[in-house]
Amino acid sequence: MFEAIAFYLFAALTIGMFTITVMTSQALYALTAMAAGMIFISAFFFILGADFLGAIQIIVYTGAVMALYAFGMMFFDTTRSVIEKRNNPRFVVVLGALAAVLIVLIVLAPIVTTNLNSQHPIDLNVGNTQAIGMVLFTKYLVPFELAAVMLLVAMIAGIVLAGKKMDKSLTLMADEEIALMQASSHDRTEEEGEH
Amino acid sequence: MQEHILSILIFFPALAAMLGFVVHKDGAKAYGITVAGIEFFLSLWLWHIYDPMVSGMQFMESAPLVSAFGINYLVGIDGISLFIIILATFFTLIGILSLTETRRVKDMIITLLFLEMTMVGVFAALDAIVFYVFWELSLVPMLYIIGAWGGPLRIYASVKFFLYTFTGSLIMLVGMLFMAYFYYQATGQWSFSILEWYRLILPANFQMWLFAAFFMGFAIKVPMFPFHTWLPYAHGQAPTIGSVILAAILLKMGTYAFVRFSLPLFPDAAVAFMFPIAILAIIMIIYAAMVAYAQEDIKQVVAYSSISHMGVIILGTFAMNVEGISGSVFLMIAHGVVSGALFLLVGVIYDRRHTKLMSEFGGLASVMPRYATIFGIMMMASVGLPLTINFVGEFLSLLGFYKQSHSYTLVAGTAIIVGAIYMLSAYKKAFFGPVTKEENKHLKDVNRTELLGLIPLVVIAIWLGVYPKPVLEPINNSVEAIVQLMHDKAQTPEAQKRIPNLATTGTMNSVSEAH
Amino acid sequence: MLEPITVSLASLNVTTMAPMLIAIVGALTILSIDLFKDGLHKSLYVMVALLFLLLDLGAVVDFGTIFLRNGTVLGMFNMMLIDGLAILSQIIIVVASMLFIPLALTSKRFHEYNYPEYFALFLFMIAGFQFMVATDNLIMIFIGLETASLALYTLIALHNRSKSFEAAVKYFTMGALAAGFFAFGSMVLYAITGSVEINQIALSLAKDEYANIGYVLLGITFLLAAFGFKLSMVPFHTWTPDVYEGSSAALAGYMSIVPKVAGFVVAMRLFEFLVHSGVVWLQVILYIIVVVTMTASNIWALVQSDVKRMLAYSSISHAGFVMAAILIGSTQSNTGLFLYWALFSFTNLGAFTMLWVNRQKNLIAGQSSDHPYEKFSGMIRTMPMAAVVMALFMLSLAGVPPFALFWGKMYMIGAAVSSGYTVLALIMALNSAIAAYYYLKLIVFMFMKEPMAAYGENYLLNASLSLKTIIGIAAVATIFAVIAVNPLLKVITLFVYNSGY
Amino acid sequence: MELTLNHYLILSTILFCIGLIGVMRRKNLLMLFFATEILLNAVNVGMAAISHYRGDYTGQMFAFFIIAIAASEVAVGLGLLVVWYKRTGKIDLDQMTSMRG
Amino acid sequence: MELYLYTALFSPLVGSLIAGLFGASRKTSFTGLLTSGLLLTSFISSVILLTYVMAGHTVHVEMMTWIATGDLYIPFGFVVDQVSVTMMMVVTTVSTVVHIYSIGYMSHDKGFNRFFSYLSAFVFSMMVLVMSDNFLGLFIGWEGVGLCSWLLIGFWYHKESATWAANEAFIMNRIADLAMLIGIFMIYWNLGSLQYDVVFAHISILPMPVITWIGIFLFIGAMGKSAQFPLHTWLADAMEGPTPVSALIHAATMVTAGVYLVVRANPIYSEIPDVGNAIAALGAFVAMFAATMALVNRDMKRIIAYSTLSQLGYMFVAAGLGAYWVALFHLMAHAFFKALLFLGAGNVMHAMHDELDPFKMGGLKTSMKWTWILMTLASVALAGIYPLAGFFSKDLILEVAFVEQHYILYSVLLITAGMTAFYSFRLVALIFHGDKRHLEHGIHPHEAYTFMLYAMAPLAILAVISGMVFKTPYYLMVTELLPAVQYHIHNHTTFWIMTIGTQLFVILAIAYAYKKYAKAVKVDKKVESGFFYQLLYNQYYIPKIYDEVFSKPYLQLSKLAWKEIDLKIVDAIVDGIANTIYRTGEKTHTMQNGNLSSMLRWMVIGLVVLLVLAVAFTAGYNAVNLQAM
Repeated sequence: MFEAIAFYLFAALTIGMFTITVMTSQALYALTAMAAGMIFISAFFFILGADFLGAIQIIVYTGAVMALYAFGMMFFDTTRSVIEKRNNPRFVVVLGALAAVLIVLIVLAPIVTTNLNSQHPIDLNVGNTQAIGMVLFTKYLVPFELAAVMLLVAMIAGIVLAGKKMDKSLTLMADEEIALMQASSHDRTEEEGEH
Repeated sequence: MQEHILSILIFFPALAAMLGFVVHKDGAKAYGITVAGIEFFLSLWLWHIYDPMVSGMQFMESAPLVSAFGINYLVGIDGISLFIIILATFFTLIGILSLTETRRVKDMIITLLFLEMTMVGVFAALDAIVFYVFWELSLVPMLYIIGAWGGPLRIYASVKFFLYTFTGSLIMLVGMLFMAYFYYQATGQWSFSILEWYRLILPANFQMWLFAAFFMGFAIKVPMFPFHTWLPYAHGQAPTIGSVILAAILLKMGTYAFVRFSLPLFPDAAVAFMFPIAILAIIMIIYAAMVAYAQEDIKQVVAYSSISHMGVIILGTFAMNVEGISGSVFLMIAHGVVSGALFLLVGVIYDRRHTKLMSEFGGLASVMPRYATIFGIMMMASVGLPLTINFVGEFLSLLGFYKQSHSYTLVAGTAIIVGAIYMLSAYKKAFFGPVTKEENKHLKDVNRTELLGLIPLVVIAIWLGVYPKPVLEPINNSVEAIVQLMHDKAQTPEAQKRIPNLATTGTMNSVSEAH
Repeated sequence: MLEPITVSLASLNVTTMAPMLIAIVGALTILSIDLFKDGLHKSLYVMVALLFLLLDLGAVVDFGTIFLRNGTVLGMFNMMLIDGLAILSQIIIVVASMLFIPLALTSKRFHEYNYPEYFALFLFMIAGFQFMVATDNLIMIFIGLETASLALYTLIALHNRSKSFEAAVKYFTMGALAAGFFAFGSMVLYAITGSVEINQIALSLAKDEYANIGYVLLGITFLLAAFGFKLSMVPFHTWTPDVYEGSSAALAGYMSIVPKVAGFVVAMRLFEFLVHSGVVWLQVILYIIVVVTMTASNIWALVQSDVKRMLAYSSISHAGFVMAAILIGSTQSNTGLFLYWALFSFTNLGAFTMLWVNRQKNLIAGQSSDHPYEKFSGMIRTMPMAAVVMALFMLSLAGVPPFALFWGKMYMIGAAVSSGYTVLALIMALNSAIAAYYYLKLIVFMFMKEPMAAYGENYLLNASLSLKTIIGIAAVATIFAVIAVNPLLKVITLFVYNSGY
Repeated sequence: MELTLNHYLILSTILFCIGLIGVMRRKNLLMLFFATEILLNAVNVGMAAISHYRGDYTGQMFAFFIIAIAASEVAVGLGLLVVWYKRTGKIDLDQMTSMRG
Repeated sequence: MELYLYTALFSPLVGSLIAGLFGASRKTSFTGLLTSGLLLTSFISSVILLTYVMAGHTVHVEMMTWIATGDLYIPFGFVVDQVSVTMMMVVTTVSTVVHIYSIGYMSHDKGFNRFFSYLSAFVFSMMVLVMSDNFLGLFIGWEGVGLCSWLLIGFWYHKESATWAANEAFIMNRIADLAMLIGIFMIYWNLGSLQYDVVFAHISILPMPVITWIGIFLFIGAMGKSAQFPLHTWLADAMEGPTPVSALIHAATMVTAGVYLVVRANPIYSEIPDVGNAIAALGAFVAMFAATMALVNRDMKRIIAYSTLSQLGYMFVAAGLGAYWVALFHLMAHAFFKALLFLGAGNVMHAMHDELDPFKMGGLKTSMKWTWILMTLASVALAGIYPLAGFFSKDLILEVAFVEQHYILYSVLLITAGMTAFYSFRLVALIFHGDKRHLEHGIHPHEAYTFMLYAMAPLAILAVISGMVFKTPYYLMVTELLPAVQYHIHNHTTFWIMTIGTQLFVILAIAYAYKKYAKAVKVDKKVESGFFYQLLYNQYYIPKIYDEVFSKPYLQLSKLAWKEIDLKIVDAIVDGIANTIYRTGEKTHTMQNGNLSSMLRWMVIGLVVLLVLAVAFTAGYNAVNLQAM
């Protein structure tokens, strides 16, 4: 019963928050609402006994992701309300609602299955985090490593893209200009060395 | 060398073309003549060593290509393909000899040599895929020739030519793959060898579909009504050499393919489709002749006349008897010679006046008597006068089809009337009457270079009209084999009735039957 | 309490990861080199990348021999799945990458090649794709896909001009949406089967006799949308032309080949068992998608004014064509898929490289994109060899025999015919005819029009020896494909058949 | 009323569709990225729920990796936005139509 | 004898080729002499062959294979038998004369060499036609003479009317040739051979309808060449050619090829008397029909042409009634006097500077005495006055009709004989008698070269004697091959009444003609504007009808076929398909508007569409499953 109440409560909250995120014209509202929504979602994880996931959710999303977005918002100067030109706003909502209705139509049906033995059964005797660790470092070791690579890629990408070297585009410069530019920068570094 | 003569014939021009990139453009024409000459003599040598008494394939060569899928490089010739190959090499030579083009001659020569490879390849191929390869590849040089050296609408014409034929042949490709699949189902082996396919007896309903698929490819190439509209554009826009080779050789691919594929592979379907196709052929004959009559451009007249003549060839092919098929094969060669010559002739005045409109001419007979004479001879050959090359073919084709249907032949026979109408009226417009245009008064008669190309054609047109035996005999032997094969494979009673059995009757003689 | 898990190293088959690890190590090596000394010439990185890719290829080929001896190898808790498909696709991925990476050695300088990170990301991307194909775990596929995609977005953006940013952003955003689709689809399948491994899912579904058909279709729908995006199926294709146009020709060519082959392998794993299990819906939908993709993109390609965009649409069409293999689902068709893609790689490599060597830095007046048709006008006069080679690639793409793609097309249509998809075979054939028009259009411009003086000096400026070598390789491969077809067919059939496809 | 898996799935669906609406609706790229986050979060709820009701850790694993992916996407996406913004001074996607047709 | 055969056959060809080599160069009388000499050689060889044949032999050679495929075997085979040798004699005689005559006639023409080349080529074709031993060989000659006829009618190609007439002749002949080809096809597929001997030996075993059709088709072929109604219009127009051509081709030889065919194929026609009767009826009709047109015509050559047509009608009557030898006999006699008539007309034309209207001539007998004599002689022969050739051959046909009890035919032919006499002498009277009307036009006529007159002399002699002298030996010879039927009216009284009556009738007609035209020419306006006069003068409006009914609609239809059907339907459909595809692309590629938002929407739309389909399918699937339960 408690679960049900909690479910409905948080469901309403997340839906509300995310709706605000999607519908508001204030970027700041949107960001805040999303952060709140993320936290509410972690509540589901706790309800469902996925403690580790809940923790991760709060740390990663509200910690890292939101910080990034907040930084982005400041950088892009979108704290004021954004004027978005829209065509057919109703169409979008109808399409989304239609998708929802269609999926719900299917999802309403109970899942009939005879295949109940799971690959990694949840053992209630073991703490969630520990159990996750067991699975993560055996079966999902490779994805884990790959995820590390992915994060490395993302890091490199972020650094490279936001780096200063992107300010001047060699692609658009004629070869002579590039040569000139490089010569001058070379001079400058040498000067710096002298100092 | 004798064992590999066909491969040499096919790939020698291509190799020479590649080497031709090195040749300086001043020497390009001479180089082209040399290569085409060697190729022509090789093909003549092929004729020399060909045994006309053997009805089957000769000089067969085989090499695995994609053996996993049953594709082999398989070439060989019989009496049917031999002469078309010689015709192809001959016309390449003639074409290069009488080349008057001055723009980018080297490109032209190289293109022509590649084209020669594909032409020889098509007629020598005995593997469906190899056939298809050459068949499609032949479009490319032709596309370039029309598109780069053609008239004002050249791009439209060349692209239309390419796309139209390409579309048809893709449908044909599907048919070929189907055929191979049936073969696979029947034998557990993939094979694209035509000779292997010959052994396969398909149920009649499959034959229908496959026949239709192949028909699309062939009919567009021929071109049969109503798929013919690319041809006038292609001819109208192409430079002289392009038209010559297109008319003389490329169109023959379609009719040749009917004889090589459609008839022996699908005898029942061929018989079932005989009359619809005959109707199309008759429409081609009469309708194209009428359209030719209405033309203002002399080249278009010749172009439409090609369609009309191809109608007769188709009719002969679908006569399903030795007379008709031999006749149609012979007519392929005949039409090649004659229409090739006519296009060369049109090129002669085009070079002088840069127009092909008949209204621009008139009275040329007095200004250019030799030209008029040669044109006249070729026109009469085209009209099918006895003792010219066309007559033998036309006569045999119509004779053959008469066995199948009296009334159809009667209608189709109007070919000789309507043919005369458009040809004579065109000749009259261009050559007869007073010289009205000032520019025409001092036109030069055919010069030596042009004669070099034209005289051999005149000689052939008459020689083979008077004495067709050296060509007709090998054709006959091979055609007899095909007809017998068709008879043996025929399943429907209709087909058995329509396709004569050569093995029992030996010499047909209804006189003795009647006794 | 959990018992400690003891795993013997031998049973892990760590070597199954060797190819990917080589690529990752290569990337790290490049980063390290940069750490020690920056400002080194790009050729160094190209060669280092090439070396590692060579090792990578060696490892893959080695697995190939192992596969032929012992069959499918599983490793790392069954996370890695090295079957025939994985090996074949990895070979294509690595070989294509090896051929594309030297395209960095242009004579002009472009922004991205100034970054050692570019080459590192390139190798990471390859590793990502390799992981993606060498597993049947949806999680793994997802991460591999994302690794590769994120790297790819960056590579596009690194070209550093507004069009490439635009392309990257578009690609990224749509990719994010597709990632959502993938996740949701996986979730639905997981909900009904309790597994995220494709063969488990298949078993489970079969066991339940597809009782939850609604869920199954829901899951497939989302996955179809996700892979429709990756494989640029209509209507999920909209990114393709823009991204191709925005990125450098070299990268565009790469994108037309490698990500798609990875996508195809996953799609084969995901959808073929469903097709075979008689999910009629999927058959119908795939049929429609294949036909619409082929036809619509062909039709759109007709009206393009930029060659690169045209090639983008054409590659959509080719992808649609190949997608038919998954619909047909026979060994022959799957073999055809790999054959087609292997041949397509070389031809497309050639075509895009030809664009790449003609790349000018700044557009002239009246030019709105990098490679308008007019640019190639009269090329036969100014650069005959280049024109002939380009024409060769166009003809091959159009499926004119005996050039490379013809054999692929023929085999694919043959596969359709053999499985009774006659109408499909006809549609495939007719589409080739439509496609021929736009390939011809370029040939028409090159061979039948007068050169345009304005473009005169911009031809081939970007060419370098290595680029010409690549073009040479592509041209030779395209012309003499016929020799390679038989051995390719034999090997591919062996691999595909022994993987149970 | 007992909570079932279906409840969670429906919730997940609704959240996902909100995300879809956002993706379709947003013209500001930054805010569009918010919507993509919603998509992935919606799936995560479902994953965790299935994991719970199935008694299987795989779902949690999946959700875990999805979070990782989401994080990476943010990094790359923001990187792209930064260069785009630096070049044009805008992050409105209606301005981003130089390629079409 | 083979040597003579080949000499007779090929010497014209050799002459033609040699003359042809000089075709484009300036006049050299050498070509004329050479070809004439070679023709003389041919003539002599024919004479030798004639004696050989008269001795009861025939020559049959097979030179070489021509077409052989399947069961078809057609050689170049030549046969010299009683029929062909007769034809050979006619052909070589007339052509030799015409050749020699032409040396003078064409002496001022630019195309002198070309003319002789064509003329000899014609003779060669004609020889092939008559000497061939099979139907296809005959067809070679058949078309060959058609070609030469085309060349010679259109000899003055700068004249529009000449080229038009040439084309008309060729095309009309082609129509008939088609029928002939069909006939040949029928023979081949029914009998397996085209050799005369084989065909004729086995023809009787065929079913009646088949023989009938063969006969009909072959005869249609003959109708074209012999210009029988309704394919007759070309002959009158063919007079555009040089006059020697008219003499040789359009009077003596080529146009009689049709008769020759029927005679040659007599075993076929003997089997089908009904067809024979039809032929005879048509022949009689044409005889009268042509004669009526000749009555009023104002063109000298056309009058003679119609007379030729009329006489061909006579021949067909004979042939149709089975009197093959009579037909052949008339053919021979007619060749001589009609050629003579034409050559005389040629002299007149030369003298009158190519004026053809006899009403503008008159009184020429003073200045052209010999021509006058020769033409009068020919006209007398044509009219059938005893003892000239015409009497023996033409009256014989009348007798045939009478004996065979075809009285209608007989009376038609009889009336026609009167008309023939009338128009022949109308012509003679107008040209040679009366006032010298030509002086008004400033023309001073002169006699032709003497050697031309000498050249005509043999014809004149033959026109006089051939009937009387040749009849019996000819009969004896030719009936070896042809049915030997003697057409004698057994009742002597009837015979004499008929003979004398006919003679009187003819003489009356001649007298009337002289009376009406020999002195002064009165033009009776009223008669001339009358319906019948106009009808006849306009050749029964047939050329006009043909023009309106066939030529013009054909051209219009052709233009329609090209401009409306070919370009606007057939081609437009093809282009339409291509354009539709292209335009679809143009219309729909705006879907790719470059806006990320709509790209995303497209993705979602795709998803939703798939979802709809999925839900629908699920619902359907469940419904089906429920029912199954």
